[in-house]
Amino acid sequence: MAKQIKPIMTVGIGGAAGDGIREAGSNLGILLNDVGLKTHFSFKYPSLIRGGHNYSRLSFSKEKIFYDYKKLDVLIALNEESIKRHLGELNKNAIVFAENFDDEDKKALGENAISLPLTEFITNIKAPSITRSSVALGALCYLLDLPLGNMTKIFNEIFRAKSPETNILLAEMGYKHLEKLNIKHSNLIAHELINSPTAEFIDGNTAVARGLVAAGLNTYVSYPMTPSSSILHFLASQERNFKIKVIHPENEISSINMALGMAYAGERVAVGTAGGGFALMQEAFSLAGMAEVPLVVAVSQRHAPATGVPTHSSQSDLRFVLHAGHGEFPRIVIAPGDPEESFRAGADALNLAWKYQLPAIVLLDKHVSENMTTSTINPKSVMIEKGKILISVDSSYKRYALSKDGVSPLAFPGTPNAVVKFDSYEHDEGGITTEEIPTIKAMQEKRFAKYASLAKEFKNFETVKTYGDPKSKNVIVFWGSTKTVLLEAAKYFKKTVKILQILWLEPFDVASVSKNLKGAKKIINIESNHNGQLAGLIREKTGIEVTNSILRYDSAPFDPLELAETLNKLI
Amino acid sequence: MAKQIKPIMTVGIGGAAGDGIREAGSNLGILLNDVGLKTHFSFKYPSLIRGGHNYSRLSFSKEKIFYDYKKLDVLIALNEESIKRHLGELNKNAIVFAENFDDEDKKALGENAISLPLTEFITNIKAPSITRSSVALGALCYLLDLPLGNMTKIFNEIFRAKSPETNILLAEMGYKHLEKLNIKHSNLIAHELINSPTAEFIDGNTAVARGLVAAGLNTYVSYPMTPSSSILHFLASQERNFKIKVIHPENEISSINMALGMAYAGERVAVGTAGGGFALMQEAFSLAGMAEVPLVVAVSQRHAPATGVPTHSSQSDLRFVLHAGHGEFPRIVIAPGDPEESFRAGADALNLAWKYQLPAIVLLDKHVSENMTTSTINPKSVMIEKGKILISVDSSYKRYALSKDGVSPLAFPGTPNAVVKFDSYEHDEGGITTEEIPTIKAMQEKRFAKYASLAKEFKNFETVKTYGDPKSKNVIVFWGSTKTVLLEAAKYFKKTVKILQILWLEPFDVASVSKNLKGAKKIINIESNHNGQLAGLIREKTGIEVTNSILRYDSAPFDPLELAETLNKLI
Amino acid sequence: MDLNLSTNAKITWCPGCPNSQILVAFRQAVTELVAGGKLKPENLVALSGIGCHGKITDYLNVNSFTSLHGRVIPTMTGVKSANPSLTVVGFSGDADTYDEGIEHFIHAARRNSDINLFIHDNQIFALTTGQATPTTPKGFKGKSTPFGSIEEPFNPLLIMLSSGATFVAQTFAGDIAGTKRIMLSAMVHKGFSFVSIIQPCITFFDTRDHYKERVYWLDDSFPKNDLSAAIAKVMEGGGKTPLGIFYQVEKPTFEEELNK
Amino acid sequence: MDLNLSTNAKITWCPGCPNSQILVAFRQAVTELVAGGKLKPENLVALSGIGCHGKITDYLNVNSFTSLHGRVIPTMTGVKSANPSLTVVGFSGDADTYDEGIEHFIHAARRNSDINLFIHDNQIFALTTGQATPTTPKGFKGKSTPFGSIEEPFNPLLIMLSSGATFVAQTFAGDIAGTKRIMLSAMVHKGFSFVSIIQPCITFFDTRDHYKERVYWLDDSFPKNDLSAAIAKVMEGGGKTPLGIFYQVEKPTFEEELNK
Ligand SMILES: Cc1ncc(C[n+]2csc(CCOP(=O)(O)OP(=O)(O)O)c2C)c(N)n1
Ligand SMILES: Cc1ncc(C[n+]2csc(CCOP(=O)(O)OP(=O)(O)O)c2C)c(N)n1
Ligand code: SF4
Ligand code: SF4
Ligand SMILES: [Mg+2]
Ligand SMILES: [Mg+2]
Repeated sequence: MAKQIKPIMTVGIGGAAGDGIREAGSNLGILLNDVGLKTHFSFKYPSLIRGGHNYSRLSFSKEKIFYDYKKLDVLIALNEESIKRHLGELNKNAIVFAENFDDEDKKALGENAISLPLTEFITNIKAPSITRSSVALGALCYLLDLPLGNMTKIFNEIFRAKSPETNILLAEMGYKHLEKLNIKHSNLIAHELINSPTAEFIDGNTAVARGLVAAGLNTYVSYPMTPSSSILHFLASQERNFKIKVIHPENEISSINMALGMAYAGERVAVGTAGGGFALMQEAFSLAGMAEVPLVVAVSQRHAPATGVPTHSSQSDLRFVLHAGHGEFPRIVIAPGDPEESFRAGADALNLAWKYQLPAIVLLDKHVSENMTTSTINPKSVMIEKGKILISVDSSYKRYALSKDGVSPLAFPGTPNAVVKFDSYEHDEGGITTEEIPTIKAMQEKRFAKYASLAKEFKNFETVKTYGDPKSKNVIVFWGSTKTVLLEAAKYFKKTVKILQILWLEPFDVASVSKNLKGAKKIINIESNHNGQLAGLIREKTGIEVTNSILRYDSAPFDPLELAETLNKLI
Repeated sequence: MAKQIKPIMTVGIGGAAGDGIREAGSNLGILLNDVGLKTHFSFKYPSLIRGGHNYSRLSFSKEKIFYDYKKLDVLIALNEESIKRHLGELNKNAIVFAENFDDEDKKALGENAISLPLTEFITNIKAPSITRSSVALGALCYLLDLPLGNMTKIFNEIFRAKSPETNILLAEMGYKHLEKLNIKHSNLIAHELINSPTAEFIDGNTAVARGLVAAGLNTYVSYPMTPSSSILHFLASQERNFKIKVIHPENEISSINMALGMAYAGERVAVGTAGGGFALMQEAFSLAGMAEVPLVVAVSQRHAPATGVPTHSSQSDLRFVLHAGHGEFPRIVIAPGDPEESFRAGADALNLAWKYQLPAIVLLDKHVSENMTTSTINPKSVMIEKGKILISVDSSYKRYALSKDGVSPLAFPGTPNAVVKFDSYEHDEGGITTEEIPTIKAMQEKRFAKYASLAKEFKNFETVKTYGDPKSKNVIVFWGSTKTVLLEAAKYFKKTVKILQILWLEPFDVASVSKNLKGAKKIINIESNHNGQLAGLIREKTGIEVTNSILRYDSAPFDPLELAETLNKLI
Repeated sequence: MDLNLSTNAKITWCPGCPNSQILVAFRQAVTELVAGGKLKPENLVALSGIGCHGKITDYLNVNSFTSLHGRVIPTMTGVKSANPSLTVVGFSGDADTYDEGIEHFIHAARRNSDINLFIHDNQIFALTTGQATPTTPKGFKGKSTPFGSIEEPFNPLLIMLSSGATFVAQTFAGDIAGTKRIMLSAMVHKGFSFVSIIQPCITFFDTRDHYKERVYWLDDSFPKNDLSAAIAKVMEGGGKTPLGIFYQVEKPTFEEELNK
Repeated sequence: MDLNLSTNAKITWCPGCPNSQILVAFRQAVTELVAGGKLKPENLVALSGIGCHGKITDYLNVNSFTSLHGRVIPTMTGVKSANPSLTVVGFSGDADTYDEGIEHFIHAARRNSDINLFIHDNQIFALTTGQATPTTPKGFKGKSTPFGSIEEPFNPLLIMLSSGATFVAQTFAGDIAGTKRIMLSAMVHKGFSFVSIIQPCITFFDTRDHYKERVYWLDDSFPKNDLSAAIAKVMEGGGKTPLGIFYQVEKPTFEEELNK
């Protein structure tokens, strides 16, 4: 920390919903990846379909960049509102692209206000309004010295089905327009084209979906709900490619109960939703615990309670998922902080769900789900853990046979001789309903034996991660998406600190967390919720009380520089 | 504790489902109340309608009796199975009533085996099989010197609609049969008739229902689910008497959403269910938090997860209700331990829900809900707290007006000039959807300000209660139905202890709990769950770790003598 | 009386979205009822589900309860049974009512709850950016069915007629006068009133032209109290879309029976 | 082959409960299918909801999944879509499917999921000791309606015909041979098969005599592929209760389309 930071540039793209602001941002991110730059991209939008203010922001650098910055080096404003909103956020020498500038803007920006004849260009070739952003991207290529040819490649890729020519043509027109004006940005970051980049520019939802697929997903079942929906959309679009099935049923209750039926019949399944949709799945989630059904649930948090603010983020569902479902039963809860961890969490959750025959939650939020960053994803690194599956049995087969590790061998219906009985009532080893006290006790203990087995696995997984100085007495602790903004903020820390990330919230790796916190002079907890839920969990599990909690519950993201300032004061 | 215990007698009544075992037990309890004896009654039954083993057990004494005992002084066996099951549980000189005894039983029981010609009696007067228990109750009156006339009074009361004559006649026949045999129990407890007893023999579900009614309940909405159903049945039967409405909709989701609509329109409402039904109410529960809807939810726990064991008890939903509903919002959770506390909890929950415009949970379990005990319930002690209700407003009315105590004045639709807007989205003061960060922050803080207001109320309520020696360094801590069996067990403690009951689980009275636990040498936590949820909660909130936890998760109740033995070893 | 039915909330529907026409029709219907002395403004409650349709409560300066996705119907019944003097109108979408909360749809009709349910049927999940609903034609390529949806749509009018609804009607958002007329009849009707409003989503499934060519109004001679005729009518094929009141009868309402 | 369809579980239905007749009929149907080489026992999956009806899975020595109250239908669709070679049968009750989970009932029919749903319709919540369901006559005095229920019952056969079910039938538990025959036809049918089994609850609502006098079998000439005729039949008044197959047509199934 506090070492020399390599130059960083930030581009903002603003416009109305329906202007393709997100797509423009993600296309730019792919392009930056092609030239070896690392990028972090966030996208802000209101809950509406047309109009309002949509805003893409990308920061990039030669070194790993964890989060994007407020201050812009380039602003692409596809409407007047976007100029007004972000005028106060410009770095020195920042360039603003827009169709028109009013007198005030011109005065403020001087020669850094660059007019692009967007409407003229698209009208000339009879292109729809949404393609205006392609003109701007072309112009940006010239401004930042990015290879226009790669932009063309990207358009070819993305619009394969829908004729990319229009966008390519418009990008060229934008590029030439700037070439004619001969304007280059004054703070260019050097870069060079990479032939086949190993990194990719990806969001958490896509990553978790690919993690699931890498671990052998057969079917994904989901009812749409922001910010989880892009898992559904991505997997549906890749149905044939990945040879999976994707089902969108009548509601969340149907989704999870269908999934339980599929797992019973032998399919590796996942469901996905947001906090409010998961609220509807509680009863069936409890059934997964009782019947010991392998199931992954991806829960992406948004501002709540109730309908809340659908497109704003939150970390307020930690306790909710830890205690989801009536009754007590083992579960796994993993909260990744970025796309690479999301990929891993998706794969691990599915494998562990099958190894231990229990429900596993991947806990995301709007930021992890939707922010994009330059990441390295390696599906080949994932081994499929099939679990204790029997493909042939004799008629003495018992679905809930008691076993020391809590895991009974699993046969699927259709296996000759097997009579496979799943039961939502408390049951005996054969899966027949019981009200006998000793059997009930034995079954409760069998199910919870899985935790003992899982504890032995802790060492095989990154249940916690640390960053910074492992010996520092100042410890910052966090979970989930705070990772990105915090690690970016850490570049500006004045003192050395240890940063502790808790990835596995359940089972909780008490020993590791205790070890990392014990002896700390100061423990600062950072969460995007009101109650400081992680702080409570740490105290419950380890007895250790954090010194401070930095809590944000207004649904807005942290800013890396502001966070660094706050932390520098505290440490 | 460890003082002289007054004599206690225990009667067991066993038979099949459909034999009226529960009713026989509760009628006996009423009779005992009429003669000034204190009684505790529990009822065990499987989840079926006819057959199986149903078992009523009553212990009674001249002094307060908190729980019933395993060892019997009288066994009424309405079938052969009941003799076999309970033969090993007889005290010396115990009398057994049954129709027939096999040789083995006769040998074991000698002259304490008393045959009652049940079938003959009912056949004679063409009564249905279910009335056999009335013969036995009549015989019991003679055996225990209880006034038959009062039994008659009770039958008249209970069977008002369905002609009580048969049962009265059969009771007389049973009485006379024993009179002829001239058998009195050897350990009779002296008692005398009370003219109008102030105490009543009541179960927790009825008590919580009456508490709600005392606090001004207008409507109760519920989909049946054991062990909450008797609230529904009781309130439905009293609809006209209490001038309330009772609705049984298509499912739990409908129930709670209907209730929210009613509260919006000005009615004081409650819903009731078990853990699995509450699992389905999570999303709407979160809406109650967001829209600030006054609502009481009675949740009665049973063995879980999933369908579990419907008629067995559990305390496994503590964390589940504490964190129910996605997102964060204030709520109240009160867990009464017996009928008197249940009455109070029902009344307080409804009053506080309206005073603070939030959802309040009364957390019960099968034992609190269904066990009956001699109790003093005083509806007149309850004042109706209407809350900040406006009956006339001008057009500037804002439903979510910010206020220091977090509570906005509430008008109902139908009030001239008022435009009352409830919203499940995050909203502004007027109840219009917002995505503005400062408004979101202000609304979150407004809602949570209610906790600060509530904390000032702690002193007005029994958030915690203590029993035993307030200075003892040995503390036993518990919540909910453990109260009854623990206080009975306490009669046998060899050392003095302090017993701490936590009634308010949310908001948690940190100061009182800490004060009561600080300095303890030993803290023993008792719960009917696997994970020791209260222990975790105490540690989270106070940092104090309990020394031992006695956990029972096999769905069976604790036994007072066994519990005393365990505790005597630990203390 | 000065009836202001608008709020300060900014309308965030897509420019040109027929939801605005539904809003206008409803405001006209309310204005007419109030002017005619049939409704006091304070006795009107508007509820909604979650979706583009659900934004309407923000735009109406009347009592309102913006409920959860799929749960507006039981909330409406709750309001009405608590205070039967209120006129209860609920706006919902085809995903909201035909998918998420269809259980309440059937049961509210069955118990003849005296509420008015207006479905903005755009045959799409609009607010979640375009997925197929139970009224979307089979084969539709949406975000969750990029290779074409595999489920047959159903007919909500038929479902309602089978469930005991006492008022079953259909209208077209583009016809503001017609929509207003149907809304008025529905609100005046005692019992469960179901109005299917065909509301093309111009962004994700633009059916404006399709319907403009196909809709027609039932003529006055259509018998309103004949269940079999109504069923036959709504099952009629032939590529045309009938508008109007298919069925209307009087039965005791849930709230009457409850408060008896 | 030695087909043992019984388990060691003790039967806990009330002595004389017609649920036992349903159990017998089903065992006979399975035995016949297996004997005829139409079904391998390991390919049969029995599922159930929660209620007296739901105990049946414990008594069947076949693959089973005892699901939640009201949720058996989506679980069935899950099983079938994961492994279309399985024969999926679900036992459910009138509260289970017509109350708690009716959303799934409509949608499984609409998507023509290739599953077989057998409803034990006793017009009562039996296991929870007697409350009115959507098929209980208005005025019924049960535990939650001691002064008489205030809701009209609906007609599940009509709801199914309106929702797209491709096999709609009714039988009477007391007629074991008839029930077996209908079960066989349902299981052999490709697509969503709905069988309403009239199953008097002898403890809480004993309708045995009522139905014994009123049930009659459709005669062979009844056209099975005519939706309007089927609708007219199930709407027919006159105090008689028809049994038999009202409707049966072939349509692509959900699982076929999904696994295409
Ligand atoms: C329980 C729940 N699930 C999912 C969502 C996400 N969601 C918001 S609107 C919507 C569907 C909108 O479709 P429709 O009801 O037809 O309304 P429209 O937008 O078409 O008007 C969904 C699924 C939600 N808010 N709540
Ligand atoms: C979510 C949920 N709500 C309520 C219950 C309680 N419950 C058990 S069985 C039952 C209804 C039984 O009625 P039905 O489905 O008709 O079955 P029957 O007993 O009549 O066969 C109910 C409400 C439950 N188990 N789960
Ligand atoms: S997305 Fe469709 S329904 Fe929603 S506002 Fe736009 S046009 Fe209207
Ligand atoms: S209660 Fe009714 S349905 Fe249940 S077993 Fe007894 S008779 Fe059968
Ligand atoms: Mg829609
Ligand atoms: Mg039933």
